[in-house]
Amino acid sequence: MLRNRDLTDAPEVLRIRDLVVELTGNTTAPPVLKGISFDIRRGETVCLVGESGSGKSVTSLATMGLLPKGALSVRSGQILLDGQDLLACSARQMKQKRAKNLAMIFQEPMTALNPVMKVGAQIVEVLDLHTDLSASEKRAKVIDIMEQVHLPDVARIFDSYPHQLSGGQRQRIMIAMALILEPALLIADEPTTALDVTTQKQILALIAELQARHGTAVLFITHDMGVVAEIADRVCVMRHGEILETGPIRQVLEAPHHGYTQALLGAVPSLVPRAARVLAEKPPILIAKALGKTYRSGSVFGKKTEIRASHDVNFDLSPGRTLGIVGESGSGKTTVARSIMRLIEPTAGQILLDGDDIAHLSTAAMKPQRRKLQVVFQDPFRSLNPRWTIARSLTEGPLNYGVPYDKAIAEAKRLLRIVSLPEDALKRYPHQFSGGQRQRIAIARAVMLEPEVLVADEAVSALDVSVQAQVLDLLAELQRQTGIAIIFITHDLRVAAQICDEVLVMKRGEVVEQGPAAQVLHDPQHDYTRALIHAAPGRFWDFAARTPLSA
Amino acid sequence: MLSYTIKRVLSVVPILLLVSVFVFLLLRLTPGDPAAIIAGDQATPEQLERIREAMGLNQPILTQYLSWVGGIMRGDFGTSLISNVPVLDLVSQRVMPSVSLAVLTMLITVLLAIPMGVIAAWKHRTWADYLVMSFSVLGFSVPVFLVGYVLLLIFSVKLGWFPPQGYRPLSGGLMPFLDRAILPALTLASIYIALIARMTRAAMLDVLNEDYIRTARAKGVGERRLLFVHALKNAAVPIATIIGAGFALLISGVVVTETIFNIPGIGRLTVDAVLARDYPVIQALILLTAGLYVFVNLLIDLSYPLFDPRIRY
Amino acid sequence: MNQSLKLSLKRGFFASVLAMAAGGALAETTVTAVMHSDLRVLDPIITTAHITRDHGYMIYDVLIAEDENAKIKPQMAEFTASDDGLTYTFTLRDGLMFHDGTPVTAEDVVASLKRWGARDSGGQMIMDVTAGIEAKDDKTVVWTLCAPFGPFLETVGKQSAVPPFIMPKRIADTPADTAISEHIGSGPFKFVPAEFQPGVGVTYEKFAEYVPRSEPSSAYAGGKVVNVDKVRWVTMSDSQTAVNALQSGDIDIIESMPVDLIPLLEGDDTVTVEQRASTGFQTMGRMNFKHPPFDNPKIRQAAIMAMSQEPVLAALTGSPEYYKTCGAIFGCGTRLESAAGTETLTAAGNPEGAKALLQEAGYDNTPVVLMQPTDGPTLKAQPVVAAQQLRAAGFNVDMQPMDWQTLVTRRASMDAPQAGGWNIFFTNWQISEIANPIGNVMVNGRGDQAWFGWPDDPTIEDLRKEFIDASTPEAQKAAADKIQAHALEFGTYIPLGEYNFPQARRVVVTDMPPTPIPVFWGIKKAEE
Amino acid sequence: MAMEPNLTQKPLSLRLLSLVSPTQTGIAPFIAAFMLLAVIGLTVFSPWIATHDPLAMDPLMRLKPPSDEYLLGTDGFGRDLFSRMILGGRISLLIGCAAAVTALGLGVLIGLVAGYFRIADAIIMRMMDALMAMPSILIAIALVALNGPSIGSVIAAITIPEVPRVVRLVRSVVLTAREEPYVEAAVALGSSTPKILFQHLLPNTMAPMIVQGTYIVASAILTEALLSFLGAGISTEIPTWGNIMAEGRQYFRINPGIILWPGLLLTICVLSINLIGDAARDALDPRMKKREG
Repeated sequence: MLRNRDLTDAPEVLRIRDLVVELTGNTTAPPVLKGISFDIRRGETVCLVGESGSGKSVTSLATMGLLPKGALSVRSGQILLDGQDLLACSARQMKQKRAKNLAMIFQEPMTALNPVMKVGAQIVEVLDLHTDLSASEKRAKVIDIMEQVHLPDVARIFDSYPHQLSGGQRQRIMIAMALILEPALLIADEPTTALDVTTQKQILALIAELQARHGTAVLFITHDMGVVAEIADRVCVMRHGEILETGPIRQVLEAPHHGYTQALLGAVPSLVPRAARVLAEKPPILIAKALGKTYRSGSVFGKKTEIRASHDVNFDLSPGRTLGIVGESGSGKTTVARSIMRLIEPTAGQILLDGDDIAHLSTAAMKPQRRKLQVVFQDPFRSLNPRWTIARSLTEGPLNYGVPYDKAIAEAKRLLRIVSLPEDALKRYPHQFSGGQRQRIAIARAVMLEPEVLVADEAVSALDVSVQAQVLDLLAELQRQTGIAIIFITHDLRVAAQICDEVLVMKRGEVVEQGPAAQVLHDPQHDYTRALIHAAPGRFWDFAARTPLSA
Repeated sequence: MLSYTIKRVLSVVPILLLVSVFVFLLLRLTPGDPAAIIAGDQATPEQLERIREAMGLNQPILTQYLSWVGGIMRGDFGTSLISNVPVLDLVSQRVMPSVSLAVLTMLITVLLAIPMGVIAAWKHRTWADYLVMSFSVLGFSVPVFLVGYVLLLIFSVKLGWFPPQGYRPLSGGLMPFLDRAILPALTLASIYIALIARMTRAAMLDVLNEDYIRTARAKGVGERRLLFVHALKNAAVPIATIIGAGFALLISGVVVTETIFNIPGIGRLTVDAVLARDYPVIQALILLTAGLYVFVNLLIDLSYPLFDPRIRY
Repeated sequence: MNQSLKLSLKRGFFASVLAMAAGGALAETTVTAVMHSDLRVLDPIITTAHITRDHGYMIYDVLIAEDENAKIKPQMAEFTASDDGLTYTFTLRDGLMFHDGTPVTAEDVVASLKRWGARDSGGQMIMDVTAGIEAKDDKTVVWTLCAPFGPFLETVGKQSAVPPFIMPKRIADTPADTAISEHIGSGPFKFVPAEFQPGVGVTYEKFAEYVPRSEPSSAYAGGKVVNVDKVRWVTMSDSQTAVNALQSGDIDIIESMPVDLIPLLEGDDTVTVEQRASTGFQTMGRMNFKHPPFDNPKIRQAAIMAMSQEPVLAALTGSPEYYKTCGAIFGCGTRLESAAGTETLTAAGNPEGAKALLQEAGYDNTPVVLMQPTDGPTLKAQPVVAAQQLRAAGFNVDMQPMDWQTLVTRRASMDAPQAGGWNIFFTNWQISEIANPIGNVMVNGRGDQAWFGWPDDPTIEDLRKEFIDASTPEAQKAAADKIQAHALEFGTYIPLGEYNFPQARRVVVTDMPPTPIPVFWGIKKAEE
Repeated sequence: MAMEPNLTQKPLSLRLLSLVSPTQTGIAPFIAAFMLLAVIGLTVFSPWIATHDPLAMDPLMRLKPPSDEYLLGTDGFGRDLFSRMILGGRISLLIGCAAAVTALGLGVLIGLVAGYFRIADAIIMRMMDALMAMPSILIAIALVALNGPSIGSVIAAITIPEVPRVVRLVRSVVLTAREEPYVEAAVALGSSTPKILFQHLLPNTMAPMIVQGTYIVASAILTEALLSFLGAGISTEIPTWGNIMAEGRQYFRINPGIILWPGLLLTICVLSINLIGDAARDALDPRMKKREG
């Protein structure tokens, strides 16, 4: 449910006024933050929400006094913590305030902990720096906070290195470290973005729990509207270094003033599966039978290890249909995609493409099959050769199959129009395009060969939500026009709900549930699927419709 | 850990075998003839042929190779063709000067280069950084022998602080050893310091950009602790690696330095042996230095878990 | 700066600490010398290398030896010759003992002489006419010849390149082309195996049981009295290092002092630079008679005409004080000296004449492969200067650089220059080695049996025979003159003059015998 | 969250352009380039600048101190040191460039093969390990002894020990690049292996190779000097900085200029090349570290 607390009586903890941050030594360029102002009260959570480049992380770093030296600096404004202007503090004073008065947790729990120090020691270090407790008192205090963040087997974890812990555990360590001195303000910069949804849910709950216990003011930075809906008391929507709209969570979600906020909310895909499409009776183009991939690593001396990346995957896919493969990291969904693409050779089962088993074809025998099977990858910045012009990238496939250059270029121009890019894009290089544009180019390249099947491996995960919507629309449009079959790999249930006809849910290499999207997402049979859906942030709210969803 | 160690140690074997083949082929293709060197100016062709026969230089290459490798298996590296002394004796006479020089150089280097690199990374883009980097680039750009001669000219010839040449074993006391070893070690260290300071700086810059450094700052950790506790240990693996890789540099530096300062080490022994075509000595020395290089790098590899708990064997 | 302060600074920064630590243990005297080259080969019979010969003089003794007037005198043995010149009897003197404690017997001598005779070129000539060498008893060796050999005593008593050193029979029984591995002699110094480090140094200890002859020392003859406890020869990678070491007192003697560096020692009164002996070295070039263009005598003649000694010597030595132009193939100042046929060599050369001669000989621009050693301080300069002179006369010179060891190998190749052979190279000889037609290997004209270059020259062989058969010094001189004249005309080789590097020593070292070969008996070293 | 584009994403030509912008690189590379050009100019135009024939000797005028006639004095053969020094730079630079080009050519070819074909990889890399383990200066001396001290054999001697370094670098670039989605996309588009190797992977190695190339030029010039110093260099007929200094070695105390002047010129030259290499590295690939690999 949306939070609905009245905190107007609580004292202000953080008060930011007219904060301007600029590129160091470059007064002509527009500032990175253009004079933002907001407050956080005791016990309150304020979400800064925005797409990449909106300046939300800069705000948090400026508050911590951790702006990268020589790159960014504060030009003007005030950051008042409990009434004291942090910008006026000396480096020494700031050092003393950090952890004690204000603390921060970061996005990447994998990299935010020092890999060569035991985690217990890393928490103890906070006490070393800011208290005069005895060694045993420190240890007791650390054990206590570790228990408060619900870490299991605290004694063991105390003496563990970060790499021995899971991502969720590491983020709990980070939270323990941040809150051990009970600071007045906690800044959380995308603390759950790198985590799986189930873990994300636990961490969000933990932050809320500790906030309630200690009355901490929380500045929460995220790009995910679902998370905002879960945790925020108030929301600040940012774009291009400005706060466009501020207000209590319900007000912003139900009645956004600003056009940008409205567009942002409109782009959030709904968790409600779209209506099932009419099943045209066509024979399946792609059939996977008992498909599996096991990695074996053996050494002469060490014991042989086997990693079963995927196991016993079965599905069939008809033209014009979309199959979603959904799962958290390590579920094996990408292994399945790569097996089908024959970027790797499966170790078990069959892949029937238009009737031919391609599971074990040689490179040469595979070549004629490849044009029927194309792929779009996750990372738009790496999926195009940066040294090649768009024209060269687009025509690479057709030229491989002997299509004359003129014809290939003509087709490229046609497709560029379809993906809404100007024709002169052909002469340009990938770096001259935004992420969304590149992803559209990658899609155009994939369909240049008029494939039967398109595999989209997390194809929209790296994109901002508004761009994500455009790309999803494009895929749908292409499918409508060409009748292409799509395999859509994603971790995002919202996206899956909007685009898939069938869904296949994977966990640790196994398929736990599969069926029509509406059925699987609406009425999951398997515990894991249920947990997954339950963990989807903001699942109680339909953002585009600006109304709660009835469960 | 143990099985990894065994595996790593065994992986050294094919490398050394290949080295032995390379060395052997390389030398057998050279035009020089040790028999001619032994026979001297007045030898006639028949005398040469007889000496060649007696030295086994007329056997097929494969036979010579196998008998050489077979000898090594038994711990016999052969006998110098020129001086008729067992190679192992020759080498053992010469190892200590080189090793003590190398160790002293390493000490000087590590004591100077790592703090230099750390400071340069910390004071990134300030005069301290530029100073360290300038020194480092300069260290790469000056021929080692030039450094040696300049040091010699200033500190020995002009100021008379140090003797100009020679070697005293460490067993004869630290001071006499240092008296003669300090100039060669500084010469040798010039390029090595440059290399390691540079690498330390680069590794530290990488580490200082890491999230956990930001975390530490967010905790209120002070700069000194940040640099030497949090950052340096994380930078240790690349630094250790470059110390190992730089060992090759040290070997070639030793050759030159020993020549300038007249130190009776294996560097000079090798150059002399090459110029005299003393096959068994060259073969043994290249094999031994290659073995040493591989061994040092093996040790460094195996030491990674000390610096980084993520690396486990 | 006053002298004592300078000295104390020279001792070095830490050295004073060393001196205190080592204080009092300096009873024994050691003379440390940097020799002209590094001692690597220890068998003085198998090699002709000078340094190995010098090593031989340290630890071995010889039967008979030359005194300072070039007269053969008894050393280990008294000798008598029969009137017909066919029988020589040697009687060992008393008190001779090898370093392993065994006495020297006639058996040892016979074995040593036979090994030498199998190896040395002069020895081989005697062996050709030898009927037998026998030990009559423990002390007596009888050497019988089947034909008289005029310079018999001179050859057995020669100092270079391979003198007949006497070693124990068990060692001397080693075949002449296998290196010996035990180094025991009966000479005034003992070899210290533990301190032999090829490329670093070698140590000799005074042999306390050595009984010197009673007469005073005279060149290689007379009493070899040792006045120091140890002699150490050390190798220095370059001469400047040696000069530095000499000035800092690390070493006592530099045997072959580069003339260029003498200015560094000026004004340092702890060190003196001097000529050790009156005779030095001859530097020379040798052409290959087997292959064009030098298979043509006219072209050889042109090459000789093209050259001038002075620039070669200047580049080699550096100062006129230490070289002299000299056209005599048997050396200037020797008994057989003659200057016939060397007018252009000792003057400025005659490039124009050489050009004309080349034209006349129909030189077709065949490249002259000139082997240039890149190491060895006394060998580097000659080929470079000679190449310039040959080019100036119109030769097409292909100078091929290589290290000395390669050169030594390659000059033994009789192949065509394009197939790994050669046309001309340069080397140096101690005057005593080339002072007569027997020792001087270049005047051997026996074709493939001759020295590298392989001249097939019956004329010179006849002249050599004439020399051997000559019974009076005058007749010998006459024969030698003819050889000189013939050699220069035939182009047997190109004498490029004589040089003599001085030695540098610290003044505390005194009483060095003034011999061309550096010997260490007689030397004294004062306490500092 | 979307990733920020970084410099490595731009094509090479555009990244090279940023080299000529002082705001990107600071002033050091410009000074370096200026010094390098000066040195190159001095050597290229040496026939016109030289005051004497650098090969003509006059043994009677040997080891003269600097004078109006002989700007830096004469060497042991009475040749003019200044004229030899500027001509020598030409040969040294030539050797450096030739060694770099050869090492890069061989290294890139071998490295591509090793990086892309797993079977070849094991064998090739073992051989490279063996080559790396052998002390390079000793291989170089032996190689020069093998072929005689000609320019060609000195270049070969310098090149061969550099090859494994290039191979390792290329291989690591290829190993990383072959995992890039655009390479996998090319596989999916049916591109042949040679096309992938030479059109997709090879260009990736260009930036590190340009950087590595400058370092090889620099180190080759130094190695040439070192070889001469150890007595395994090019003959004195062809002056190089290395053999001029090697010959000057024993006269160092008499006329330190014989070593110091060529040494200074060499140092300026190598320093400039290194600085330019550093700047190129920063511009082309900020994370590539010098001589790693």
